[in-house]
Amino acid sequence: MTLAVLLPLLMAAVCALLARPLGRRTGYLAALGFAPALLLAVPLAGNSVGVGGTPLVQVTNWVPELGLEFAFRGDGFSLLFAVLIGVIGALATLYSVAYLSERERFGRFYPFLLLFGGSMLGLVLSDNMIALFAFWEMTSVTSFLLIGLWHTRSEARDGAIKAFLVSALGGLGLLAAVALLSIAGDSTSLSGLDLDAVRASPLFVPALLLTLLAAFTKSAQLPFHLWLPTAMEAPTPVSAFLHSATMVKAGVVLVAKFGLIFGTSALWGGVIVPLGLATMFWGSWRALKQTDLKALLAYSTVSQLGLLMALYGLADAEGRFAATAHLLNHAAFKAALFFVVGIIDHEMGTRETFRLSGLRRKLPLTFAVALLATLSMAGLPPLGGFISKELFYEAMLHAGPGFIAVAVIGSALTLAYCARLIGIFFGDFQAPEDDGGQLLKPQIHEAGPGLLLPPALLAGAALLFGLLPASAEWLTRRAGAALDFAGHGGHLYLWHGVTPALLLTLLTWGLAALLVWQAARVYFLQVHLELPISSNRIYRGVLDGLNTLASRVIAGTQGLALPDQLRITLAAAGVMGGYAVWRAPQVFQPLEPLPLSTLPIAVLLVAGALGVLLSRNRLTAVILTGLTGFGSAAAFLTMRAPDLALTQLLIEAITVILFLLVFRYLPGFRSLPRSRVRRVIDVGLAGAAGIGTTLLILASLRFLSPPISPYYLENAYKGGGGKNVVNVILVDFRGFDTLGEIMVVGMVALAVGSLVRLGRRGQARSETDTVPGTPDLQTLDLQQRRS
Amino acid sequence: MSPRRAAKRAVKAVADRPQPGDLLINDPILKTISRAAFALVMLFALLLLWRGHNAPGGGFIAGLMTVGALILHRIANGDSALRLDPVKFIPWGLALSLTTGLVPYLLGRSFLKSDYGYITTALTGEFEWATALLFDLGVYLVVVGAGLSLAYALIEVEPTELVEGDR
Amino acid sequence: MNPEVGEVITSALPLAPILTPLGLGLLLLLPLRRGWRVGLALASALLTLIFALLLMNATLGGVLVSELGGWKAPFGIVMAADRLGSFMSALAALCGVFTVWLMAAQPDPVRERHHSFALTSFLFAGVQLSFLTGDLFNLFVAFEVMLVASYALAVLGSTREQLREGFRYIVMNLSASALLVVACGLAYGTLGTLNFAHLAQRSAALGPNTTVTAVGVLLLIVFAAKGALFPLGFWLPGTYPAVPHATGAFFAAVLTKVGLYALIRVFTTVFGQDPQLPDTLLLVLGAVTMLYGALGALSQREWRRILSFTVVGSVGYLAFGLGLDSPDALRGSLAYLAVSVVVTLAMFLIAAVAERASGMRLVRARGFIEFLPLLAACFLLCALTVAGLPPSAGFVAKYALIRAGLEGGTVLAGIATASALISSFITLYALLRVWSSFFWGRHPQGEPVRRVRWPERLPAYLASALVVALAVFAGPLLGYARATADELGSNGYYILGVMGEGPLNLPARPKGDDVQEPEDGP
Amino acid sequence: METLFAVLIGLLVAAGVFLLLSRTIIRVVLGLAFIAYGVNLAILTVAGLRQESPPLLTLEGPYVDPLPQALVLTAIVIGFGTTALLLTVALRAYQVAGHDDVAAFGDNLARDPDAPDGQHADPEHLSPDMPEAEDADETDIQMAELERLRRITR
Repeated sequence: MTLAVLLPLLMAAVCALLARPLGRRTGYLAALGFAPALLLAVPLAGNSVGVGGTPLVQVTNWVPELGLEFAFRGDGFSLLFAVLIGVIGALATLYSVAYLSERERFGRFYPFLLLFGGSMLGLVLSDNMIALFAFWEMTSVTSFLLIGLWHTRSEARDGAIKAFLVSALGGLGLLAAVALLSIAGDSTSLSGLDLDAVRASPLFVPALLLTLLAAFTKSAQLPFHLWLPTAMEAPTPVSAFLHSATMVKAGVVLVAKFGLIFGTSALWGGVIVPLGLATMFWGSWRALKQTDLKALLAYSTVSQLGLLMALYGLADAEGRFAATAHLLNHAAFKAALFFVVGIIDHEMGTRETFRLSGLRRKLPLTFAVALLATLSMAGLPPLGGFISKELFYEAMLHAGPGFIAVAVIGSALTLAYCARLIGIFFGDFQAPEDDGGQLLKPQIHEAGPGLLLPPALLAGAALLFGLLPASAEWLTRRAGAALDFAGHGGHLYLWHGVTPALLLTLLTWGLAALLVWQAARVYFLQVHLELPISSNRIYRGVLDGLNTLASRVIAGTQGLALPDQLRITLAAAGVMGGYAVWRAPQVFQPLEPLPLSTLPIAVLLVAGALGVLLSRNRLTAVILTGLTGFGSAAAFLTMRAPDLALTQLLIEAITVILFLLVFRYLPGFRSLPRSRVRRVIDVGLAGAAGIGTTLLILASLRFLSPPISPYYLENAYKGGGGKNVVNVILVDFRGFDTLGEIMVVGMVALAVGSLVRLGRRGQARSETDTVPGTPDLQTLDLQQRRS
Repeated sequence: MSPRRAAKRAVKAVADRPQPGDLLINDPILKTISRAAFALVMLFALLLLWRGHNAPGGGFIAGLMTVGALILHRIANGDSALRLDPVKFIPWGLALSLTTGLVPYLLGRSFLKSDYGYITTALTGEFEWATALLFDLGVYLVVVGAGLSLAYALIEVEPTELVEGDR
Repeated sequence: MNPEVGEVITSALPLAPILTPLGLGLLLLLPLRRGWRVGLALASALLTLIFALLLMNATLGGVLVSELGGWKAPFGIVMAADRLGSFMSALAALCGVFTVWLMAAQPDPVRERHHSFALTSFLFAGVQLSFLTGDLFNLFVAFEVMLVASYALAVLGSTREQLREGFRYIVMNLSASALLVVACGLAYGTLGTLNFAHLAQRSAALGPNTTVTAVGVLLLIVFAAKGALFPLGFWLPGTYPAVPHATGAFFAAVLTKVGLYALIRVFTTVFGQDPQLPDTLLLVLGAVTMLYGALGALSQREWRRILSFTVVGSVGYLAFGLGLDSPDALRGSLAYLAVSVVVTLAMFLIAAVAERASGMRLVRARGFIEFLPLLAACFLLCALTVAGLPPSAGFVAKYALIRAGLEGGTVLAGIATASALISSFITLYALLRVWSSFFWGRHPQGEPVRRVRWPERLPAYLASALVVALAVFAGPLLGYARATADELGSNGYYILGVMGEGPLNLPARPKGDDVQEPEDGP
Repeated sequence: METLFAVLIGLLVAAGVFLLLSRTIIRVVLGLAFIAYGVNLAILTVAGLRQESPPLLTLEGPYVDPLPQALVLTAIVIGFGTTALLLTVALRAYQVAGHDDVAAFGDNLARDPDAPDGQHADPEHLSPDMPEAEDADETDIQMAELERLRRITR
């Protein structure tokens, strides 16, 4: 199993490397990548795994710390699915060899396809929930690449992004759900979860809802179905692969597997079944409206997925049995139909229904294949689709009359769009023309075997499932043990007597006949009946909203001028620091008699500070700043720090000189006006900072532990050979600080040198600046000044 | 052109051609006084450096004092008393300080492990030497170099220069 | 090797990654030819990396302490390397190698003449010192060395954008530095010491103490500002795109992480006694910052501006992880830290190639998947890593964080987790748009596609390969992170490693006359 | 004495913060200088102010705590360096901008990406998503299809 997952991934690398010399033949190599998946049919066929036997388990560790391992568990259901993926993957790959044009980038197409196939295999086989999530998202990523393969078309780009975003949204849900489950159930493996603990946990409902979000987005349920039709921008073989058995079925797999955990809750079925049926109805209604055959199939997929969801959502043995049977049928007929549409597109140059008619004369073989597949999709005997549709009705009979009604209407619509699909083969043949009346293809002939064989095989399977229901049942039963319906006694029959389900089928046919008969009216109705909201609009609205929000938020913060940003920063720091100060108990020192000597210092400091605030003259300002500096030098002296006083004094002198040097070029020491609000804020912030500092200092004067400094006093002379302890600390005890400090000073000198010398006209315009793109500062300056 | 030569030329250029807005006070009395004061201050600075280990002073203070003296000299006389580009002091000073630390480190002892001792010569009497003094000398050099090159760089700024034609 | 030599080496090792760039950086100030300079800088970066890796290996056995000047902790400054410090040191050294490489590959004669190589080397030294120092005030000095080097590099070249953003950068960081000095002073005033281990010992002896907590919160503000947490980090998104590619890559990958490292160090090792208040603050800041970074990335249209905002977002994630304050969360944060450093580096290197190839800073060149398919693959991989999607290492780390957040159980933790999920979605959207408008689409006729030489491209590819390697070896990475988190969780480990066993004897305050004439001269 | 200095330091910091929030570039620089004064005094103050001898072993003890003094000295010198750097950057920024109004330095990160300046991420199409069939001018197709259906079912 590990090999089955790994080989496509490895083969992807091989294909990427060999694509250039091999050209389109890379496809044969790629098809080989699916071989191990096909080999999984061997254990599946053996009774040991399929029906109640112990599942195959293979574990490869990845991150044991998190319980993240590649634990592949081959039970009946996952193996069945893996084989399905292998079959359709291989067929799609072979089909694409004939389908793709010579100019296609094979070096990208096949690797992407293989990566996708490998991820999907990993997804269905994973027992470890985190690995399952990993593969889940990898299918999103690779399908993004596949949908966007023809990236020069904007529709392809948008479709790809839409598909990715929608499924990533669900992915987030799944991630959270997996985390919640692993917390509640104390295991990261699906089979190892403590189900009782999970069900008793308060995390149960959130996990359930998040899982559903994931399943609904991936499987295109309302209202997340929007990505699936636009995903049709992918090449047709990709669509056939993604939308028949793989990508979209991931959500179904999730519901099937997790249904064993969540199924006991009424919420589970209560959400899934109505939503699934609604999706079924809406998908088929929309499918009936489409003129593009591929879009029609896309909506039909939405509809069929709704049906599958609803069945699995019932979370009982009957529903699971029916769903699994239909899963097989759907995979067969849907892939076949996509292939058929691909053939039509390939041979006729268009897939618009109104340009096509009477194709059965020109493409008889294609017609035969299409007919079989369509009949199966329509749920008509004697094909597989009919049998599973019957089971669907049987299951819905227990759900309630409202559900039955929706199911019948949905099925009737399905029949109707199947009729439209097959309609293009009937009538008189007309060579398709484009809008200007030009023929799209001069020569029209039947497709070659490379294109025909894959759909023919699948259509044959659909026929087999119908004529020989035991074959389908045999396959369905494989999943019985894994999905907990082994005990279900139902069987697949073409004819199982006159049952309520049969009556419903007859009703469906009648309704469908009406719909086909009144096709033009129905279409007219559809065109004019538009809902005011659609999920596409919501999607666009959300993205637009996000963009607007983003630019507003950034403009309102990052776009502010420096003082405003400082205000925000200081306010935030003030709130945090204020809280800290408030929590620290205040210790107010008893007022000691102040030594008179400190009074001049206080005067000096205060005068300097206030003076600078008020001064309007640059010389005064600098002198007053210097005054404050001298004040603090004097303060250092009273604090018994002669070195500091000297240093401060000298630094002050030099700083004043530097300031004066710079002031020669500055336009005076003006104070630009602040708005009234800003002034109030500034005074508040300054006051808060001052008071906060004062309080913080007072609060910290607690000397909780004795300082370590006596050591320095004792050892300065003994160990450092100096009597100026401060200096000994600087050059010896804490010499490394000093080294860092002189580095700082040195670097400042280098930086100032370069600042002064660089940037003159014609100098130092390096690469980054010659790159255009930044809009001119000037305009912005003006804009800001105006406001 | 290397930055050194550029700087040197710039220093000369400023000295040769006094420019408007330059801090050049060409007063002969001031010149004389400043020379005398300069010599005194320099001596005092060296003393501070020397005594720093035992009395207030040390590399920083001495360096700053030297910087002050040299800037005053430059302002008063219009040319630098140093014939060297002060930027050069920085790497040498840093290297000196680093080396005093590095030598014991490379010898397998702690980085910056200091050592001191006494040498008695007939001339000076007991004479204390300390590797910390070398470290402090490095500090002194860096401070002098950095302070001077800061000031000189700012003196050099062209007053009306706009970097790019913003206005 | 005899044990004494081994001992000398282990005690010397924590200094080696600091002194190498420092010493060789000094040599870079000499007027050398470019070839020599490049060689020297590269050798210095590589040597630093080797020392850092050796150190990382050595710290597996315990805390390595290097006493400077031969003075024992807490009296002298010590370099103390535990798993966390040496791990960060190795990451930074790794980024350093790439930075120097790209600097060498993109000649910039003007800046080089003004010592860009030497300044970069000093920057490395400052960063290494920040990671390895065991002293609070020395941490301030280390920050200053690092920051002044970064100020110098930020304005080196004096372009309009550099000066404007550089001024903002310097003003904001200087304000934060002032606060850091105050916090150091307060820490000394209340606890009487500056050594991390000694501070930790004393604060543990005191038990939960509000004054100590207040000092802790001050440090939190400082480091949050240095780490660019919203709303304290307005300086970041404008500054990083304004500098040359190589420098910008290092700034983005490492500098904010220094602030985060300091947060981890201070709040796990030192001030862990009263965690509730800092945790709450970190959770709030983290939750807001993640969203802010994601929205910022969405709002921008230039390569490195988008990426700068993703850096902000990643810082938010880390703060979130720290604020959860559980061993699992710390483990996740450490793993995320490593991933974030490497992927940010890779992203900025990719942006460098992209900007050079398209000749513009805007992300709208279109169609480059046809010209640079490998770069596209690297970008996609890194984008997935940044957004935290499988199969990347970012996913593993993010999962660890999300799980820890959900396990936290409090409402605030829940909100922060939701914010983490939403912001990763928005980030994904922003990066997908980059992909769609740079790599996809039809390249307009006539617009040039410049050839980017291989020495410039190779770092981007190699860094992306490292991102892959992180994903493949996510198991060992998480294992290392767990061991580190355990080590940090029992802070006695660090204290014991630095302070040794036995009580600390403080001498009485000397009277002065007893040392007047020492009998025991040397 | 500590109380007095605490108040004085508060004043210095308040003045510094008020200056820091100014629009004039040089006042911003001076503001940081004032904050630095306050900070330096604060370190000494919180370590306790005593009327004892300076830490020079040539004098009689007891001595005041020498360590904060060393820290402050380092901080002063670093502060000097950074102030000088900031001063030069301020000067150059002024020369670049042509004015000394910090508030008008401008910041183009704030640009509204949807402003009509041709800076869209993907100029080939502006909306994030192409309108789907239900919204677009696809009436021609729909009419053709309607015709066809009428033709078939008539």
